Amino acid sequence: MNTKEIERLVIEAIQAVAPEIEQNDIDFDEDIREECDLDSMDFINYLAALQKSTGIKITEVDYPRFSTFHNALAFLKINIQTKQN
Amino acid sequence: MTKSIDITMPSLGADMTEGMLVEWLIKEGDKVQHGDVIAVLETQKGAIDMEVYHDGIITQLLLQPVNTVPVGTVLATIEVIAAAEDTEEQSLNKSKQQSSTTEKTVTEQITTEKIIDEPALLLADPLTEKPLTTTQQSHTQKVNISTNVDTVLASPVVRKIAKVQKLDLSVIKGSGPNGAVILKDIAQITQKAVLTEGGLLTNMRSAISAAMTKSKQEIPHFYLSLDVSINKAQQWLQQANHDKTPKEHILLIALLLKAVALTLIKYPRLNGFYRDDCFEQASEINIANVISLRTGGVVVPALRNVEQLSVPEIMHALRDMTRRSRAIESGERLRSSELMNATITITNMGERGADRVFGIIYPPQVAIIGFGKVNKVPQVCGDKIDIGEQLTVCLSADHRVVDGMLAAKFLNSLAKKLQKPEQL
Amino acid sequence: MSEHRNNSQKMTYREALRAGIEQCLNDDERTFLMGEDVGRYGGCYGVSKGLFEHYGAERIIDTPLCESGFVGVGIGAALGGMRPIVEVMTVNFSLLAMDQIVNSAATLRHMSGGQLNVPVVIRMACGAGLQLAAQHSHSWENLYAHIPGLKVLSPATHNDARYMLLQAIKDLDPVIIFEHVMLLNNQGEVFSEPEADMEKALVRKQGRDITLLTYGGSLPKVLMAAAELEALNINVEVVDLRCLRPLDTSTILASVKKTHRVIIIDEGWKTGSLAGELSAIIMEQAFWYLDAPVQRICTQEVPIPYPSHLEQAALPQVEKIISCAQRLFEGKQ
Amino acid sequence: MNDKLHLDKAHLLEQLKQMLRIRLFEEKCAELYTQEKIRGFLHLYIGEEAIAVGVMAALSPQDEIVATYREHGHALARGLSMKSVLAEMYGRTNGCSKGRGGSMHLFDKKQHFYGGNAIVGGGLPLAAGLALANKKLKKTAITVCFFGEGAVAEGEFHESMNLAVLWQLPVLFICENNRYAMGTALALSESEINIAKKAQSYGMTAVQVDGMNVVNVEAVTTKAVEHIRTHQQPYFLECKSYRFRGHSSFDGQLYRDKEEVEQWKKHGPVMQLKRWLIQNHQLNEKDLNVIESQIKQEIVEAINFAEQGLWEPVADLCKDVYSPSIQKINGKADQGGLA
Repeated sequence: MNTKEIERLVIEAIQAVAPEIEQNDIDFDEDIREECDLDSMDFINYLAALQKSTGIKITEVDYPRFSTFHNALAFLKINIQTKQN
Repeated sequence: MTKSIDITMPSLGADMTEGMLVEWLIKEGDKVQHGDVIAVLETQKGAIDMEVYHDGIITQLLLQPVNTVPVGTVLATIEVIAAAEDTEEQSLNKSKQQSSTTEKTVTEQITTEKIIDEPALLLADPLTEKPLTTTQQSHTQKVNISTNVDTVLASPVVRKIAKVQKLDLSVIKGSGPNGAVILKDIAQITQKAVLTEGGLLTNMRSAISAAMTKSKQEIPHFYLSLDVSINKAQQWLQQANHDKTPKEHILLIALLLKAVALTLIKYPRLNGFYRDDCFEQASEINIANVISLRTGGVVVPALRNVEQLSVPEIMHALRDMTRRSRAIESGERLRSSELMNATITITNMGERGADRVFGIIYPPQVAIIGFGKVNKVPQVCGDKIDIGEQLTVCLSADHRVVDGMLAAKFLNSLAKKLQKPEQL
Repeated sequence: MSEHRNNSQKMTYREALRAGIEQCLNDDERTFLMGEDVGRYGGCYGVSKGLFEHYGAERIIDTPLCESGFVGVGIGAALGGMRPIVEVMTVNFSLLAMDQIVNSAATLRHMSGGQLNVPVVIRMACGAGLQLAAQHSHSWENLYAHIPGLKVLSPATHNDARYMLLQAIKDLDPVIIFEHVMLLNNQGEVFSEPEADMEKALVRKQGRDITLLTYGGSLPKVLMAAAELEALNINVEVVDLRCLRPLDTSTILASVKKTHRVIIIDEGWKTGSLAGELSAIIMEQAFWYLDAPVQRICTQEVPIPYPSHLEQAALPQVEKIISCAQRLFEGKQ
Repeated sequence: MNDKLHLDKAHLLEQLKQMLRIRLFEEKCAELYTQEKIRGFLHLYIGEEAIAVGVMAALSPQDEIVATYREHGHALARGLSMKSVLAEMYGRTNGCSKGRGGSMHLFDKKQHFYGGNAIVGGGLPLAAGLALANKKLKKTAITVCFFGEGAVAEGEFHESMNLAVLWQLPVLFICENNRYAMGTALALSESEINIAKKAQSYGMTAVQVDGMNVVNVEAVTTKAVEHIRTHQQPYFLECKSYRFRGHSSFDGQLYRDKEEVEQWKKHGPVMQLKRWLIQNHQLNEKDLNVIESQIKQEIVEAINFAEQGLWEPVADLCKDVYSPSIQKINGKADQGGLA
């Protein structure tokens, strides 16, 4: 899975809880919850959707790593690569 | 022997209600014969001669030209030779009273004839040709209606809303004919759906404003709040969520809901409805949650029998309900059971909300609890000051049902329950 | 719309009709009025009184009692380039002229491949209420509204009585205008211009709970019922059809979609009535907005009897409208 | 007076009584209308009495009558009781049409009186039809159809004339030419004002008669009836007459001047016979007063009868719309349309 595909999965996960959000609406380095107006319930549903689509196990200790779009991208890239090889 | 008779404004046409006296052709004291023209009247058909129907002497001209008066107004009087005319006059006057009596029976006939529903008027019992009594007719109507018992009777607009909002109509008692479900039966459940061209737009704004206005106008609200330390609750959550996936993650709100549910068992007066000027205790504890929608407006689905659910079950139900509520635009739906008979409401704006939230009660409920956002505050433990987490619990209650003392006891009992999260 | 509301005049419905005829005669020298006793006698209902003396025998033409004959002549004259106004004394006699109206006036344009036009206006008094018994009390707007090629108007208000004729006479196709006898004597308001095009229905009273659909002579009764229902806080909307063919379905359906409940008040007999046609249209095009079956209040299916109490019992009445509206509103219907 | 008729004094007195009876009845109706006892339209027969009385005297009981909305005279002359006629105008159930028809729609099957008709010319085809039935059923009865000269302009007049001759129907057409069709004088509505000539053009025997002279009318009608019974052919009588009052109660009579009315009144039907009988010592003032008071008594009783009549209950509104057999078959009262 290359970076483009991972990015798309993240966007889809966001749209699962915030249907009207598009990729160019988001500043990749700002707090994702502010950018997409997600409350704690939305944030959990967003992470649950990501776990389902990427197959990567995400536990409570990893939550801070999803504070911004880029951080989420980085975390997923590392875990997907380690899983593949 | 002579007799005086009134000469009145004649009715000359089917739709003539008044006439204009233009000219008298006789004067008082003139002798006249049956058929003589005594005056000229003006009508929409032009000038018409007015005849006298008796032989006699004109005694008085009561109305002077030019004057428009209703039909029947006395214009003049005539003295007639009673003898020959007598039998006829008397019978005419006698018949006048009689006709007035028969007239009365006519109006009586119409009023006593209660305005029977049109079909009943015509439905005649074939054998006797007497109109069927209303019971007989309703019997015949019921017979053929009840045959198709399986389908739920509902008006087309209700069926459309139910289809779009996936409402289960069999659960709803219809107040329409033969128990059919009609708009007003589902009005409380859904925001009054206004079907516009090309599909359903839930008319949130008008529904919310209608409920809020009714509440503010009718319910005498009073407000209490209590700051509650939630250190213990947060610690419990941390342990519970340790290396749990997002699906199993539990948020503080689930704990708060369970605590409220258990406290309501001790203080049932806050959990019920105020209808027809009296309080009606609810038999279940169904807690409605105010969920704000991305495009503005709110939906208030309810969790049923919260006191019987575990905290993880509450969290799971809440997460799913919030996801569906916020994705209504893309086809998600709420179940009708979720939108029915909530017994109390919670409003919680979470970490980006306000410190204190004094809500407006959703009629016919009698209370609403608002949870402020969690704040780090200095707390006094013994004689030391410590940093702890706290939130303010606000209660709006209906003074017709609840008094201040009871409300305060409820809040304190709730606070105590939150200090032992493991027992929730 | 509001600016012409203020300079209005008060007159009877009969006077409004007469003013309309006079304006047509003045505006177009091709126009003439023809009918039984319209000239010297001044019109059976006094509508054309005084016109003969003013316009003379050439333009106000008394006809013998030969309805099929003179209506056919009127149609022929329109075919030949005139703009006649033919007065059939009452709709009751118009049956004798039905063949000319249907097989000539309504059909010629289409049957001639669009070559011929029949710009004739045929006016008829109609309706019951004067105890004239069965042969003189008919309401057959529905018979004429059934015929493709005809336009059918029913002026219920004084303003419509004043201006509809002007709009109709300019139409290139045959127009039938029904004037209800019970309106003739009523005083009413006439403004300085028509309120709408002749083919437009108008909402005479806004409301949101129930739509009352009606036309012609029934409008006053419906408005009376609406006022009394307001006191029972049932907020009804009154829609005056004004044009019975073609029907202004968009205005009708917009109201039905708002209120979800409909009562149609029609002085015709229920079977094959205009109310039946309207009910079908609503069922076909607004079915999913209905919260109750469409109700129809029509005249009982009986030749109108002479005695007043029976005639009134046969005709649609305010009380029937009110009780039907209440049952509908309470969901019992 | 016409010589052919056997001048029998009793018969002439009876004719006078019948005409006076109609005259006084109609005048009372005018009065009752102004008091709103009678409603709707009212068309009076004053001035034309000689035609109804003359014609009816020449008919037999089983002959059939079709009349118009100006029918009170025909009904009384034919034998409908004054009580049932007046009660009908009061709209009461003891009226001859159970109160449902009113002045323009009097019916009486026993007297074979097939009613008035408010549609001008509407009765002509009906009369031809009744005659066709009698012919087919080989009955000796003939049908008599009364109408005014206004009806002559209607298509149905011409259609009925043709069919009557074409099919040789035993029908007697009586045109009461009172010179005005509502507000239009005959000359303003007919190219050919000799109406008998119109009937002749269809090959029908047609005669003109002075409608103001009851003896002439009776004589001519007797001849016509014999002709029809023997030859089974239609026959046409144009009775020249005049109505002394407006077309209906609500008529400014702008179409004729008062002087003309006064002229005709001078030799009205009642006046003529009365003058002749008195000059020939067949009648004196006393006899006349007796006759008039008897008639006035009959009118008083008719008024009482009508006043006491009941209104039909609203529940019976739709009764008789269809004959009972049909209503029974479809098991419910009809809501319109044949089952």
